Amino acid sequence: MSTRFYTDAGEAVAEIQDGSTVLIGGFGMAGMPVALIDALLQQDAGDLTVVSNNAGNGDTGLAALLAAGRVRKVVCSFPRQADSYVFDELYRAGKVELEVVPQGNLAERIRAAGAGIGAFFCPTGVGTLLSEGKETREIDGRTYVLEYPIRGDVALIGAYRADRMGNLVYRKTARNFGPVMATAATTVIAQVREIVETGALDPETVITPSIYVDRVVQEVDQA
Amino acid sequence: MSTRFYTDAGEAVAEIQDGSTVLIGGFGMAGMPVALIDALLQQDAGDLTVVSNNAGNGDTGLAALLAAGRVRKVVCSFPRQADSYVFDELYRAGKVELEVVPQGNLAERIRAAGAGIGAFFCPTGVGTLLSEGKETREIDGRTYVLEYPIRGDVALIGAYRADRMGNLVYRKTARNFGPVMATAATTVIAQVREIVETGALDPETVITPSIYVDRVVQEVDQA
Amino acid sequence: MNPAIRTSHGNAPLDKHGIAALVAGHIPDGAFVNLGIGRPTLVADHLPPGSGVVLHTENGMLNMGPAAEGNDVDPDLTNAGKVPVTEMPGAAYFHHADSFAMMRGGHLDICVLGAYQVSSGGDLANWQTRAPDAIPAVGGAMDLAIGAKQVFVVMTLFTKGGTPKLVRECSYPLTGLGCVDRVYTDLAVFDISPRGVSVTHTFGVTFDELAARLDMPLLDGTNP
Amino acid sequence: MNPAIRTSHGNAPLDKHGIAALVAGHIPDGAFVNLGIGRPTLVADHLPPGSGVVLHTENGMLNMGPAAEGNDVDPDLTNAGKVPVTEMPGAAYFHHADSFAMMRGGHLDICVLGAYQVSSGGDLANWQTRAPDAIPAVGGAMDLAIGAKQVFVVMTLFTKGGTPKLVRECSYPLTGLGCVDRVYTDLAVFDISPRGVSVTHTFGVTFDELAARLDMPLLDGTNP
Repeated sequence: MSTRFYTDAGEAVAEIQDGSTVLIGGFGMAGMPVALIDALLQQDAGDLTVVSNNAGNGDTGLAALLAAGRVRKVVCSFPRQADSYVFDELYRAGKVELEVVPQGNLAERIRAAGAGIGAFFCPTGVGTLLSEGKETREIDGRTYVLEYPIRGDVALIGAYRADRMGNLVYRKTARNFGPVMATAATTVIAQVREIVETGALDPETVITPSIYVDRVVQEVDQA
Repeated sequence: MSTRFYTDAGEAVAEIQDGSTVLIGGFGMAGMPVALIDALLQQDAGDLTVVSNNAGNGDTGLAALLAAGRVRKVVCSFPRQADSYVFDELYRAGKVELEVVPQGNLAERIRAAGAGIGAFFCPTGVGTLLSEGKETREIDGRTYVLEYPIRGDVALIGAYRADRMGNLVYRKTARNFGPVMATAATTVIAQVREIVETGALDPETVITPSIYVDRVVQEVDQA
Repeated sequence: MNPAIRTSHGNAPLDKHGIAALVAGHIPDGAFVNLGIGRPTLVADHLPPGSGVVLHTENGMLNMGPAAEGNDVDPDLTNAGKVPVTEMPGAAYFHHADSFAMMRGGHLDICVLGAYQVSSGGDLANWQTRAPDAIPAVGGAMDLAIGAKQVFVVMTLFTKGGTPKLVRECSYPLTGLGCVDRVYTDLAVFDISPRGVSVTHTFGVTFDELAARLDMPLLDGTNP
Repeated sequence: MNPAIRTSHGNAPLDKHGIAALVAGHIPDGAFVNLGIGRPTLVADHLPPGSGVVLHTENGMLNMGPAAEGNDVDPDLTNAGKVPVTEMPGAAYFHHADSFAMMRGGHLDICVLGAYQVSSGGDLANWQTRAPDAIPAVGGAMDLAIGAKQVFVVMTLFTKGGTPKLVRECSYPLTGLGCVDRVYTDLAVFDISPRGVSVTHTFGVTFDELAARLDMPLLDGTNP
């Protein structure tokens, strides 16, 4: 159904509920939907499962959500970073669960959820701790691990421009997880830098078609 | 390794050998690499397995390759068309094998080959003739069929523009199977309408990066 | 279903345009819809201007416009039936795997398909008859059948020979299992749900006449 | 391997730049290459101008340029280490699933990675030590390890404590099984193949000295 546009990020994320699985785009700060995460912090949904490449940096964004005790579990490829101290402390105190997923498996499992794939035999992680207990199979002489889709109740993503239908384009490596996450959640909320009229985006360049986008919020320039 | 550019389609396809599996892009005439198929017809590789959405139209292109007795097997979603009489006759005479694959499975199986996926549980075709004898599994209450990758020795695709590195862009619905086929064959040969200097394509709009493209031939305008 | 749907009944069978118009009227504004080849394509002609309905074509496009004519014909722009079409503002192109991922991932709101047979359990048979020299050809039919949130079928209720096409069990090869939600025919509209098959509209026949001609239990949903 | 490689030997151990230069010299013109975070990144500085080597960064780009400085810094354009980088003519961007499909599908020619340990069978351990309070974090390491046509490892041959990092069996948690093709170290270069581990270059040590310090059979490939 048609994409809805919001001027208030708080309104766009208001319906996110306790216990939701929230896919959060971005790789480092590139593509990170900061305004949406901040808005989520302002409402009170807790017991969240967050699926994102990292587990927060410094004291803002996802780290702030973690610090506020709102996150039960993090599914990510790389929690540990120079400034991931908020996550590190919670994890060591046993206050947050962690599922570490190889980055390619994370992306492909999210894609699988969006593409209606029930599970797939994957070459990454075979014979490692991260595939322990998982089903394996040899196919054409190579061993694969069976991996399952990762679905979200909500996806929060950052894009560059939206048109008034909700079609999205990204910019450079800020594209990263946005396009696959947009296919894999019940409600997809995008923050964009700019909204343009329908017809202003070249149809060849649309990366996330409007069908995947439920809500769009334009970033307010902080400058 | 670096993409090579050819002015002669015959030279570009010269190394295709007997018994090869050839992925051929296009959906109807849109994206059909006509010059490459014609060039393949001029050399003498036989016993080919052709993977393409359709099984030839009229007397030219894939139909001519079939008529010349060069194709052992066709893997496609929709052989039967108003003007597929060449294929129809060969098939009814038992002179060509046919594997009918649902169109989405065809695309996804080709993608899987390019993406290193060993096999995937797929929702399409469950309980139908086209999944008879295939492994099925219930996952989260839904039944899936296990489908395997389709790889090519060669892919022949049609694109719109290439830059001098071999990056490709497509045009409108002529994009269709080209991008996935380009990921799934040992040797990928693209025919393009235009070659532009490196740097002339917007990096945001490149659909098939040069890493996938081995050879590029510019179409000679027939007009 | 929108309660308003249940109140419209006709006194004569619908022709194919009448069926298409009825389907078009039941597609919510802003829905993402795939119209199968053949009769389902007619639905596009009856979508009201400003409905915001976005048409998907599985060969890689959203926001497809009407058939192209004259100078608008572009061999690079066709629908799934290989007919030249046009592009609407806000269109998007994508490759075949992305297009079918969109379908198979359940993102389309409605898919409208033709059928040889539909069973009372919602099984669909629309890709192959058992004609002796038939060449199997499935195209995107099986993907369309299982992908959309709702699958509407448009067909005549009976063959030219008078045999029902809404049946207890399909005798033709199946396209998909339990995938059809609603069947639009010249004589009636049927809802298929876990409760059973419910007649929601009749055209030129009564519920009892239908019930007498179809070999299955029918629920009367015509006078809720 | 290029036979020319076997002929260059040094009389002193290499520093990290020396290792990087050696690796760079062994990358064929026009290769598609992913350089892992840390020491592997140094290889880029030693690629000769005009080599046509195309760098992949797994966060979604081919034809990545050098690190960005000053006004070229763009927060939307970083490498996998989240360092601002630049774009070269002929660059292409893609999303994470496409980027890892490129890697996992075996399309990259070479991937250069750091390591804690490499086994004589080519197993790689580079994502986690068994430090008591370690937080597991794998990033793209496991995908890189199994995806590229050839995996080169760059590391010091011994830990600061003098323990070999090229071992019969890895004691650290594995990143990938049998995936390493060549190991570049300060003291020697090793080829790992079904025939065994072959020393192709030595730097400041002799083959016999190496053989005495490593707990595995070594083939002498230094004088072919």
